Amino acid sequence: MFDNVWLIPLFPLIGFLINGLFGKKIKNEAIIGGIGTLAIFLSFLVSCGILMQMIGLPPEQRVFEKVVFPWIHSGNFKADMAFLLDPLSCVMIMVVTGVGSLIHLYSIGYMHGEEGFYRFFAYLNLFCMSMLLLVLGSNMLVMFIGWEGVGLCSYLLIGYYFHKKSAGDAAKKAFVMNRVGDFGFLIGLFTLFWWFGSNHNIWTINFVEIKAASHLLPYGGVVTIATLCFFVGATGKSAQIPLFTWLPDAMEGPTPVSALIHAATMVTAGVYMIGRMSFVFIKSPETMLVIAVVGAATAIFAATIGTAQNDIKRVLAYSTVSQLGFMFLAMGVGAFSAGIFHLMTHAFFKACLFLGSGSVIHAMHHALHHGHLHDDPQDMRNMGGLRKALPITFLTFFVSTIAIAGIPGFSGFFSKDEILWQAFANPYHGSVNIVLWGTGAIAACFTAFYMFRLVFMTFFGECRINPKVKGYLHESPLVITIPLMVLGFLAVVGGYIGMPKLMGMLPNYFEHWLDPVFELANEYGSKYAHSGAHHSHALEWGLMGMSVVIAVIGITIALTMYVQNTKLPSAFVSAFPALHRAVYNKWYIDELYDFVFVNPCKAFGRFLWKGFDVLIVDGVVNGVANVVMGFSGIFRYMQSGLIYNYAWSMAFGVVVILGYYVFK
Amino acid sequence: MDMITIPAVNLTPIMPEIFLSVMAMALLLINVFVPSSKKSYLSYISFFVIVATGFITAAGWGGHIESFSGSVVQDNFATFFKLIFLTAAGLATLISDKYMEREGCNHGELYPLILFTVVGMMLMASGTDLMTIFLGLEVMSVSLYVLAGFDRAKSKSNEAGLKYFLLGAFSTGFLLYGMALTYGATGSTRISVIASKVSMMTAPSANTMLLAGMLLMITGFAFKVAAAPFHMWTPDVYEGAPTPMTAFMSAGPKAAGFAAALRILLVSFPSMQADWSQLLWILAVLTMTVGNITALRQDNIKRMLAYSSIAHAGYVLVGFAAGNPTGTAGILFYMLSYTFMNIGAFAIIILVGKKGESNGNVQDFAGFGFKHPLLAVAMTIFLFSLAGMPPTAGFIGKFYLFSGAIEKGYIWLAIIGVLNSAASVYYYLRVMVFMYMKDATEEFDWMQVTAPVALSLIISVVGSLLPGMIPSVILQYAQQAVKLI
Amino acid sequence: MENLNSYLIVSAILFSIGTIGVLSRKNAIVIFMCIELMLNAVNLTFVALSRHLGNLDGQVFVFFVMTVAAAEAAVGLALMIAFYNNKESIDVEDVNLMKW
Amino acid sequence: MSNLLSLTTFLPVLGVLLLLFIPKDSKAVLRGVALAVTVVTFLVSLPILTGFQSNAEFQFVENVPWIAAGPFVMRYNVGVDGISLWLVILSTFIMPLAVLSTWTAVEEKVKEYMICLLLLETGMLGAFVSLDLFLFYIFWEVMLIPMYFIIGIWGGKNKIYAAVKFFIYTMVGSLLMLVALVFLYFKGLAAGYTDFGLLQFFNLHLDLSTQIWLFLAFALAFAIKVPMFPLHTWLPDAHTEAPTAGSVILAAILLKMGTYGYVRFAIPLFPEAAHKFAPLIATLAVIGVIYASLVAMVQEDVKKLVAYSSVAHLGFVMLGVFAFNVEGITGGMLQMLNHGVSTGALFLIVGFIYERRHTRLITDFGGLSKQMPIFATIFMIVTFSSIGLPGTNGFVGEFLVLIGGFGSELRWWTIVASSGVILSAVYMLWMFQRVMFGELDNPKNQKLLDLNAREITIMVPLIALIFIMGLYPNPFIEKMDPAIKKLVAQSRTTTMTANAAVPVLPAMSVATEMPAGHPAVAPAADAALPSVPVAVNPHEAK
Repeated sequence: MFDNVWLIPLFPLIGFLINGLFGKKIKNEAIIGGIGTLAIFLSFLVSCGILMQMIGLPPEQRVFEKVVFPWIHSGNFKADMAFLLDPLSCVMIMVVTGVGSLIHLYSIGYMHGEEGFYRFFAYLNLFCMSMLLLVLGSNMLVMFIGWEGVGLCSYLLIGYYFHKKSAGDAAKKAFVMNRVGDFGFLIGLFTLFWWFGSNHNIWTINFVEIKAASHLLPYGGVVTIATLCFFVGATGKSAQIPLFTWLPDAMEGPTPVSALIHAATMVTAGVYMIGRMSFVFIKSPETMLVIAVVGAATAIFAATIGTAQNDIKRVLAYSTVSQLGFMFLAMGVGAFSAGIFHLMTHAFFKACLFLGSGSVIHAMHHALHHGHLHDDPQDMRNMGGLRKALPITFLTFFVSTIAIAGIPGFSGFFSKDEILWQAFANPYHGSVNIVLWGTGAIAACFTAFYMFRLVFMTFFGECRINPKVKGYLHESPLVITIPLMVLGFLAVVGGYIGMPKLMGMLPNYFEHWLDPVFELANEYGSKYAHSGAHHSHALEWGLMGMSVVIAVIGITIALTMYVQNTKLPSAFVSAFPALHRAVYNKWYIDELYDFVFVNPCKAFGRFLWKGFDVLIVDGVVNGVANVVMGFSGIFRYMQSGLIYNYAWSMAFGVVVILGYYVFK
Repeated sequence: MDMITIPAVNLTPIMPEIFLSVMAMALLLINVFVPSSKKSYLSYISFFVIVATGFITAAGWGGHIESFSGSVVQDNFATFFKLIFLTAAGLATLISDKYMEREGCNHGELYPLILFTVVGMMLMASGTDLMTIFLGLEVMSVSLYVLAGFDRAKSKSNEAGLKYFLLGAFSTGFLLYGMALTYGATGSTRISVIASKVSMMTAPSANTMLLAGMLLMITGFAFKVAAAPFHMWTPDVYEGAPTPMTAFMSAGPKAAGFAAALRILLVSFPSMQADWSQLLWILAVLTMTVGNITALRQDNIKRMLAYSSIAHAGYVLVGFAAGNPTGTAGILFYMLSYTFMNIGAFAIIILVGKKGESNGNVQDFAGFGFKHPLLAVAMTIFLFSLAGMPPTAGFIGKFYLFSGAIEKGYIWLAIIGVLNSAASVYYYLRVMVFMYMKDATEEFDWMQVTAPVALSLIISVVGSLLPGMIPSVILQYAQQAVKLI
Repeated sequence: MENLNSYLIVSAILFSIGTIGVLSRKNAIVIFMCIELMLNAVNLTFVALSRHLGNLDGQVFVFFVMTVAAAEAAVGLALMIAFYNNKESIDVEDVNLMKW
Repeated sequence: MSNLLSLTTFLPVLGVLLLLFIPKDSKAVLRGVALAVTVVTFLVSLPILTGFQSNAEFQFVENVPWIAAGPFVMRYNVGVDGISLWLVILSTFIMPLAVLSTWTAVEEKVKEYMICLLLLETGMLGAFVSLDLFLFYIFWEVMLIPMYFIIGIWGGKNKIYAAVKFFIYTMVGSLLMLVALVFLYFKGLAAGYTDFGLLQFFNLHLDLSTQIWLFLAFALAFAIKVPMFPLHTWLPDAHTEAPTAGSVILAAILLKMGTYGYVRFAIPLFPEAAHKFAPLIATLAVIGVIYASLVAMVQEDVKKLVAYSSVAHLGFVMLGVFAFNVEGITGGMLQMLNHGVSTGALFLIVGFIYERRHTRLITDFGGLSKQMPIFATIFMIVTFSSIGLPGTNGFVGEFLVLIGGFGSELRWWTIVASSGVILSAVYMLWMFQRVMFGELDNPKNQKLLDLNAREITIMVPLIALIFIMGLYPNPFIEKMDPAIKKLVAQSRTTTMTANAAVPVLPAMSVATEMPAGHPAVAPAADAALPSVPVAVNPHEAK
């Protein structure tokens, strides 16, 4: 089975080629959607087979590399098109193909009747292929193909409604910001490559080989530089501070795209990458701290913005940014498996949430369409009380909301709580830990608040949709609801494979599963971890309880504000207008970036062009020509046409020549 | 009274001169009997005379015969130059008659005068005595004064003749004074004797009389080859003279001037090379720069080519300043190819021009390229050759000239030379811009391409292209020619 | 030697006078006469040198120069006449059609 | 066949002779013949590729006497190695596409146009295969003439200015190179060499100051051609005014002359000087990358934008070449090919819409995706190739350039240049968005037709190459690898101190040891925690 790993990205590629090249001719949506879904589902089956086989192997043998063909060999540099299978990539391919299959299925219903239906599925398959390359790549460069490939697909899918200017802008913004990250990734890659090469004559970018040689890496120093560069890459891809602003804008894409790319898979690539190179990252305490701080900051920062958004998808987008912050926090505190665990549970519940919101939008859109109204189908202020019209959607949505809010028994609780605990108890960051934990906890509170705010505004209360079309609201078709149900189910139970040891009901399968991957990192980490940082179980229980309390507080506030006393929000707004405006406008980060980077860049470009290139550089060139031409004019008028002037010139010449030579 | 014994004179070295002179005089006589509408026949005859002279001249290749007590020599150097003069004269003859007919001054005297000019030039090339050289120079000049003012009904032509005459005579004064001083310093006018005298001097440069003599001679020749600052007559005379004569003047006499100067300086004053090289270095730079830069702003294409011809004299001076076999062989090669390309270009100008020398501006070439593609291609080749673009003869010529300078160590001279050459591209391109890139403003009402003109164009095209692609043969001849002096 | 120098100096002065005449006079014929003066100055030099050096080359040269000067005069005057026909002037200020 | 190279080089000239006999009004025949000639040339050039052995030697060498006069001996000496091989193939490959692109774009003076194109092809091929310095120079100059006419006759509004500027600008540089070339020859002559044969000059040991002067002269000529900042201003003009085929050839092949010149001549002939000037050239290259990207960003004319992007791309090439290691030079070479394919394709694309709309202003477009889906797809692929998306050709070259540059002395330059990766995405995507995305609100655009079969035929080979070179570049690299290794060896002469060894990344070896005395980390004696500002560990505190 392992040998067939190349099939996993191949199926979506085939799907992409078929739909991309012939989709326009096929026209039949069922066939197109079928091909697309089948392609990724086949990959899922192969992935399952691989998972089974890997489970059957003893942990230390769970590494397999498959070279498909040589790619770039030049000088010392060597990169093959090769895939790496280990427990980590297994988790990732399961998530990608599993969630991917469901979302493909969902899309058949959701995208029904859209112009360019084939295009959508082609892109979606292409995305899956790239994502699978990313997670399967056995060296940094194959990973980088996937890395940029998902960026490309994200670009294509965000810009799917290309006739909308906002979609085009968002697509471009996403790609460019990702590129900023890629820049970091490349520099990191170069640094590692040349460090190993020039210091130890190990010329490699292969993960397995780097891992084998990682004991040569120093703590800090060059590793800090390299890992910080890689981390810049991760912030771009995973929408962390400071490169997060593209993700909310990316909601311009169709909702399944948001679910697949901007919630479940692509945006987690940064987390995955850190996990993949945990043995390098852990060698730089500075970088670990930076990651943790950035993660925590992003978590709370995005959460605050999420509280004031009215667009259902934007709330989810900020929620995603915030949750990604949690994952980075986990990575930064050395809780790699917890981070990956949260990545997985987040994939379940956030995909479910997005798809649920899609279902809502779908229903709203249909209803509004029937009434020929131009209200925004995504604005929660137009919704309310939808739980009756959309029972399945509501149920799955609600379950996922509970999961993300961190209510015990649901998947999100296990993963998030683990992260918070590690943030508190990790042996790396000393006194910063308390800050990290506090920030995380407050962010969790905000999470619970805005998620329940979302649920309340959408599904509870009075129906604020134009009464004319109220009757047209109805539940989405099965093809949409089935994925919702599956994901909702996973959002509930997905957490049990990684239950904390503390609870003791089940072994933490997930952590054990990933042990071979992160073992080395933990070993390196222990070199500089503070000894004696043992915490009692009581403390752990206490903190766990505290996080539950925090979640409940958030929910309660939401309940108060949006169900019981619906006047409160507007009262709050009028009480703190500036604060609300700032939060509502995302703390003016976009404006800040425009002001600091985009506009100066354009202005500078314009100056360089008109003021420098044309005026000075070209001016010098033309100036030389003009000076010569000017001389031409002067010389020309010396030619007066008068004989005695000519004779003078000759006589002058003779006198000067004679004078110079005879009297020199 | 004692009998004056006339020494046995070997006439072989001046066979071409004799033949030409005789034929020229015969032509003068024939002219009397040719009705004015049939003057073309004279041009045909003179062309054949020139071709025949060419054969006579070429037959002397390889030999080295001195005659007239060593005041005339037949050597490869002279032969090579004589062939250049004959080429120039031949091509000029071919393009003359239709033009003269158009301008209404097809007087039969033109052709004998051309032939006499050639005789003068030949004497300059083969003269080994200052006297012979002076005589040749004057024969050439006097004929040229007439040729320049040949269209005597036209003021411009008159002016050209008068200017050329007054300034030419003026420069002759300097040349002569130079010769006189040289004679005074060395006691002889024979080049070989001067050479041996000079070589015996310990510090020839310190001999003021000799030095001044040499410098004055250089200025005299500088006038003939139109080197700055003795160039100022050139544009005016070239513009005013009948176009075929301009073509002829720009090639032949210039070559003759170089021939004489080369022989005198290389044979007589090798030990003073440091001095004359330095002077020529400066003259070359001045000449190239003034010629090229002034040409940039010319609209009258004849005048433009006049400035261009000044610039070309500058390029040749680069090779001259180097004074080594590479450079001097380059001069020979260059003068030959320059003859082809320049006369070719003037032939096209004649074709485009209208009666009374109108239509002679660059702008009048607008649309020429696609109206008369073949002629335009020919013109393009001439212009690229003048600009020194490979694979034309002009490139190889310039290559050898500049290489000579580089070999000699005059890197800066070569650099100034190539920069000049880059600047010159502008005005050659300008003609092509009008030919190909602008649409015709009016119909071309122009001279028919007669057989002689066509022949001259074909010869010129071949002469501008072939030596550029397979230059070895001519270059080897040129090498042999300069080896002997 | 003393002797020769005075001849040479005289001829140089004559040459200079001729040159200055060419430069300063405006009448074409006068200019031409000045040129003739220059040529004659050269002739004087030749003769003096020939005498001093004791060979005849210089004197022979003088004959040539005189001949040539005559030829030049013929051609030159003819050109001036032609010019005069058109312009009714032989002032070199009027020789100004072609310039720049 | 021993004279394969000559055949390839001069086949287009034979084609010109053929064209001369075709009346100028039978345009279809003229086009057909021109296309046939270029296709045949391409086919003839393929055996060069297949017969090429992967070693560092020059192959298919022809060496016959040509000129011998005075001190000079010039020979007709041609051959290819791994470096020129691909450029030859690229040239023969691009030409049929260029001819095809003129099918309907050029309606006037077709005959002359085709003649110019074919002459140009001979010039370019000749320059790539020449192993004789003089021969190279001849071809190098000859190229100018047809290009001058192509721009000047069939160009846009400001064609004359552009054509003359192109010609004279290039001429200035190349004439100075000529002086250097002759000077070099005399140096060789003194060392006992007998002709202009390039290879022997590689062994000529010149003193540093001579090398510097000669290098500067060569470098100037090539830098103008590349073009490098600040000698680039002829390029936007030439590109904007040139007709499509002209732009394509200019971008795809002619500009490579400059970079090729560095690789083939300037560096191996004057290695020490090249090393000495590497920082300067790298600086200019990096400025070129950033500067051209910024300027490209604000262009209003699509073609001008692509022209500036060329400057940026070639900046990468130069950076790679001056890294003096195998990775960098390989990257530079690949980037040359990539640029030929991608930018050539971009100019074709611009040509397609220009032909339809007779405007190139970005503001005149918008929303074309809707009307022209095939065009949109192709445009997008090419755009991403130009950006250097992994999987497309652009990436491989750019990546190798950067990794090579990073490993050389030019590390900081490389880091700065890497940011060009971001900028290229900005300007290309912004342009793409404004042209292809958005509402299709200009009524003139609503009637646009999608690409026709001919246009698709032109683009398909390019698109295929984009992916082939992106996904499986190894065959390309393998052929050039030995030659590049040799070049690297040549560029490291024994007297050289500058590049004695690959610079070592600072290991910061102290970091493995403990900065002792820090209160927070004192308990963990063997751990490294150099700079985390930790005051008191809360766990210990409690």
